[in-house]
Amino acid sequence: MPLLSVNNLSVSFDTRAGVARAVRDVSFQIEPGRTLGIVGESGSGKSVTCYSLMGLLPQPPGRIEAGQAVFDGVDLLHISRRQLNQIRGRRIAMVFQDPMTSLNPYLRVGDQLIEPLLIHQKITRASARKRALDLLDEVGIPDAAHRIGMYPHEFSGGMRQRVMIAMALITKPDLLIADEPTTALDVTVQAQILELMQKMRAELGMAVILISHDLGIVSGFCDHVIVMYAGRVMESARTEELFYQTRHPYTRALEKSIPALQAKGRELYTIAGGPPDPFHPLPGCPFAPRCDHAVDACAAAEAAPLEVAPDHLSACLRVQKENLQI
Amino acid sequence: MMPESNVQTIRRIEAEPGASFWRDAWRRLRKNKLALFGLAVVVVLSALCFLEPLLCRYVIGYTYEQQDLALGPVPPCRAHWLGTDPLGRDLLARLLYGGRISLMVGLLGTAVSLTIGVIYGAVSGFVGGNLDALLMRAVDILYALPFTIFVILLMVFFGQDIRLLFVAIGAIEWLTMARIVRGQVMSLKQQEFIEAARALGLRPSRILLRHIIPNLLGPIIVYATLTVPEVILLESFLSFLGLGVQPPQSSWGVLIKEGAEMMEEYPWLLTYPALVMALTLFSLNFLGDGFRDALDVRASKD
Amino acid sequence: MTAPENPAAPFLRVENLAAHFPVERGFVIRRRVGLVRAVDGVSFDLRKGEILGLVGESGCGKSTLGRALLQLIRPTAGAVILQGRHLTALRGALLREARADFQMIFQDPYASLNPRMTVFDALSEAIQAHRPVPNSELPARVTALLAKVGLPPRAQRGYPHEFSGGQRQRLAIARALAVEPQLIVADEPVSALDVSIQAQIINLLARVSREMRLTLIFISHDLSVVKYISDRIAVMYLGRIVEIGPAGGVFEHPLHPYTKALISAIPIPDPRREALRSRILLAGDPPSPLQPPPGCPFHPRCAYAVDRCSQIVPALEPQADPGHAAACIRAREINTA
Amino acid sequence: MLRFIARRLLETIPVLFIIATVTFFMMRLAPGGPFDTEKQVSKEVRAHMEAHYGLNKPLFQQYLIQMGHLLRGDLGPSFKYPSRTVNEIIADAFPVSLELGFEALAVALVFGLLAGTIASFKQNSPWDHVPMSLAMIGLCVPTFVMGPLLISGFALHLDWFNAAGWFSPRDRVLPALTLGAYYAAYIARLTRGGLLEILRQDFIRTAQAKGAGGARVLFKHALRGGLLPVVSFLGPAIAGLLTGSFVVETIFGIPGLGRYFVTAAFNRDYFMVMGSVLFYALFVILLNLLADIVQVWLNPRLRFE
Repeated sequence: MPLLSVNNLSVSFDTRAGVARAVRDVSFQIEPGRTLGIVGESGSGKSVTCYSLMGLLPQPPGRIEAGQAVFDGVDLLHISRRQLNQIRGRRIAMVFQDPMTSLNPYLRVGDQLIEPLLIHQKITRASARKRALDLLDEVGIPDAAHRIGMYPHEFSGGMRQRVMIAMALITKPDLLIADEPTTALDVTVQAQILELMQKMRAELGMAVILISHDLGIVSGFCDHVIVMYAGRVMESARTEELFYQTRHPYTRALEKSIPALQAKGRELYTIAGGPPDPFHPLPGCPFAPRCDHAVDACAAAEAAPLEVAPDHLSACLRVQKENLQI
Repeated sequence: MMPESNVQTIRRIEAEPGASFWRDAWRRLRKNKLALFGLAVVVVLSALCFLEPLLCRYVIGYTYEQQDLALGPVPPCRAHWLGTDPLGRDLLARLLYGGRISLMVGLLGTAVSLTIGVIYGAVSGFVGGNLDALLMRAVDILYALPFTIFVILLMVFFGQDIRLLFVAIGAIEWLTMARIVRGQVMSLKQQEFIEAARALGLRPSRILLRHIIPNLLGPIIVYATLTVPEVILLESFLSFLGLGVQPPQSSWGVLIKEGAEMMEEYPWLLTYPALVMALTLFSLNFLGDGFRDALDVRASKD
Repeated sequence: MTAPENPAAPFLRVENLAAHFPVERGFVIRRRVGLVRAVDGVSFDLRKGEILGLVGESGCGKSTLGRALLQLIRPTAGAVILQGRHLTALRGALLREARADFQMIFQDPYASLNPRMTVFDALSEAIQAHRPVPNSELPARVTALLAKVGLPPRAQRGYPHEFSGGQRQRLAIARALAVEPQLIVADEPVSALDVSIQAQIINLLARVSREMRLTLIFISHDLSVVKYISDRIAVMYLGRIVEIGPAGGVFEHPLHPYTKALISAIPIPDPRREALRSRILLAGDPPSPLQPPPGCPFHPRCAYAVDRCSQIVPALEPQADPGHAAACIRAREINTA
Repeated sequence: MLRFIARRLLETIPVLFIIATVTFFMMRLAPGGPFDTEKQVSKEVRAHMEAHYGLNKPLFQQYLIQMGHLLRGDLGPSFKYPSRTVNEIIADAFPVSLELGFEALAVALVFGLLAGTIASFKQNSPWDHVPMSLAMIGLCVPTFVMGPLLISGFALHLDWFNAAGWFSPRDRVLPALTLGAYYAAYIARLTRGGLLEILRQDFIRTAQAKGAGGARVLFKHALRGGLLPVVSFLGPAIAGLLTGSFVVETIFGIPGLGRYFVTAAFNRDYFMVMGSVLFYALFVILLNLLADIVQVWLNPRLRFE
């Protein structure tokens, strides 16, 4: 039984320029203790999806149009704020992209760290503090007893992200959602943080949803990967299968355009054009205008993601109908 | 709270193709009903007040100083729409005339503070370094001065000259303007497009004129709009103390002061001037807030 | 305007360049509480048409170096000599004139264009800055520039906010090209862009620098981006160059322990290789440039550090392969083992 | 922190010195003198009075003498009330202004903070629009309109309060409301703006993700940063409130400092004017310092300056 099952989620933003359909008909599941990667470029709807689950979507302008997100028997999208507050921070925790702005600059690190415990458990401050110290030690913050009384601005970016992770894990949640947790960090620090997340995941046995724009990061971290584009799921498969038996032209194009993999001297592979306008979506596959394999049918009707191999979904019409090899 | 990328996409797309910054701002302002209401009131009232000599002559039939001691104070009636004061002067004519003075004081006082503040702030921010530290410290110290007291002293000791009033008001209000402009210049200076202009080898004067000042206009307009009501209020305060405009000239402050003294016997003498002035201040404030939103100026007034 | 080309002298020579910033506190009586050595003794040469990738993590001084090269920040010490001309000695109008030869492309495509100027105005300004043309020629020149960076002629009527990040970066490139420079410093020009757009911009930069024989210094925090476009790569750490060499050499056979760590930290989109490779995990964060550690600035995080490393500041010394230098006293030892 | 306070206190000395100097010369160089307004005083009497107060000495000498007195904390005699010194007048009148100021401050804080907080939490709803429109009215209706209106309504028509006077506790209500209304309006706007700014920060989202409820988000996470603009406004505002409002004291006939000051200015009561100016300036400076200290206490990022 999946820990979290998201079904047909659609989210729109009502703006002055019109309605932007940020997430369209997105479904996925995650089993307890597993890792799921959601990959996509900016504007692909990957973050909006997770914010909707956590009830963190500003509404308005955001609006959840349809869908369910069943977590352990309750639909996160249709419960009261009070019920939601008992789940978030206790059973589902979140780590955000920018550690520089995600910690409250006015409060001591220690007070922020133990807050989830104070909210969700009957616990004295002293024992909460002790838990916090242990955890800080575990996430690799030296001299924790001293640092716990400091303010966020006295920490470096990497250290702050360690604090964020400790804060998310202090209640031993069942699910951790990490929204681009390393994007704002340097490569060497990114490696440390990813390593730390791996370690903590193994120790606590929680499930993780890792949102990233970087295929490289999810390839080393996740069991299963979902590729999103223009608010829709393009492809979804186990990690190895996604990389070695790619069944969607967009995934392939994304892989090919990563500079790290390309040989020097030749022109870099590029995907022509830019992402579609979310206010005026064209009919058909959103990737069709940029796709090397597109045919007339692609621009005519949009294909829903279908299983093209066991546990492998692709939203490409030609893969579904003609078993196109990419 | 929206993910950054979405905000950017939406911002980008919200702008109509080919729309300049100002047209875009105007479009946003047009959607703000309160601001539009404010704009309309300000325009209509200013027009009425500045056309006061003509209106008095052809429509109202009385001038602001024309007395009719035999008539005395009458409540609003057909001949005198807003009534008259104990000297038999038509309140509407006086209100329009007073409005002309009040608005003029507001505009000129703001202009004075704008001139000093923008130059001071721009120099401080643009030159930076030690000069900036010195100039801003001076502003800090000036902030500690009891300015209202100084204005009162100035008016008491040097006579109630309306020109002095502009100077005094401008001298108070420029401090905040200078701080705002300096802050904007400092943040603009760190923007990459200013660095790009320097890298192009453009002269500092050109950078100032073409790149910095156009980007300063938004905040300046917003703050200037919000300064006008403050100046009007200050003038009326001085008039209330008997230090502002001197009779037979009048301003809204003078009318309100007179009205307040006779509020029991002749309530209309307080009600109408107070209403008109409050409405004006109201409109200017709404307009300023509207500009702030339309021009996307984040810096708050303080 | 340009000095006669002397085949012996390099196109660009940087000698011992330093940019230090005092940290001051207090008013009236200012006292210096520290000195940030953002760039601290950097030297290298570039040939005409060469592309140098400058890599390092945030705070290593790479952007400051880029700006100091172009005199947008006046260096504290050292010299920048472009075609025999000492840029560091130029002042005022002379320096402004000299800017015709070198330009910069900035990181943030949302901040590097004046929001109040149309594309046409911005590009015209750049064209007219040094080599004025009659106004009647401007439309054609602007259209040609736009074409060069892959934008349609109608783009000239637009304002920056109407363009996407990638398109803005193209506009910034067009503005830099408008003055017909010989040297361009591009400071993280793709780090704010999506992967699929990054490749477009890198290709564009590579193409125009080849076509126009531009010398390009490409600054990035991402070694893999730099590897592709550069002839040579220089790696910076805490204000100094710790390794410099041919792009392939630096990437395939890094000599400095820091470079090794940087390369090993790049995530690879290939689950099997990713699972197999061993990461060099560095301890801690980069130290503050306000209080750099004594000796080799990298030694507190270095797996190979020995006692001597905290005493000797290593010089950038040539190593086995030609043109490949590293600033590590144990470079030979750790790379032969 | 202590050094910061010490430095700021030291800075007060030159500022007060400059204020005193400017005030002195502005009064003396202006045409007219303290005894001009009296009914035709004979020349001899006038000369006698001027000699009595030392006004016949050379100007610069007078300046030095007065500065010397000021240094000793002696503000000098009052021309208008020859039986009392300026020190005594201030000692008598200040407590009245102080009390009124505190009452008005309480009005301003209670209404302002409440309205601003509610408005920011219910942005763009009637809970936002109604209090904010009221605040705008508060800003646009000057005290000298507000005062008479309140008197007319609550004292004359309803007869709940007295129109003027300062005797019973009931006499405090209308002046405190009149004086506090403007500040309440300003504080409401500042609170709303400050909180809205903070509520869109990322760390608020973090707090929500932890499962913190609305009250916790507000009190623990948002209020501290959101109140910073209010605190910096409160410094000079409190100084203004406590040292007396000319208008309110005049309208309600309250024997506070503000009225003394205005009459002193009109009468060219040199020593009284100087005394009030310095007293007020000292207050402004000290309260600004206090506001800065509170800001540093609220905002740990400033502590390392």
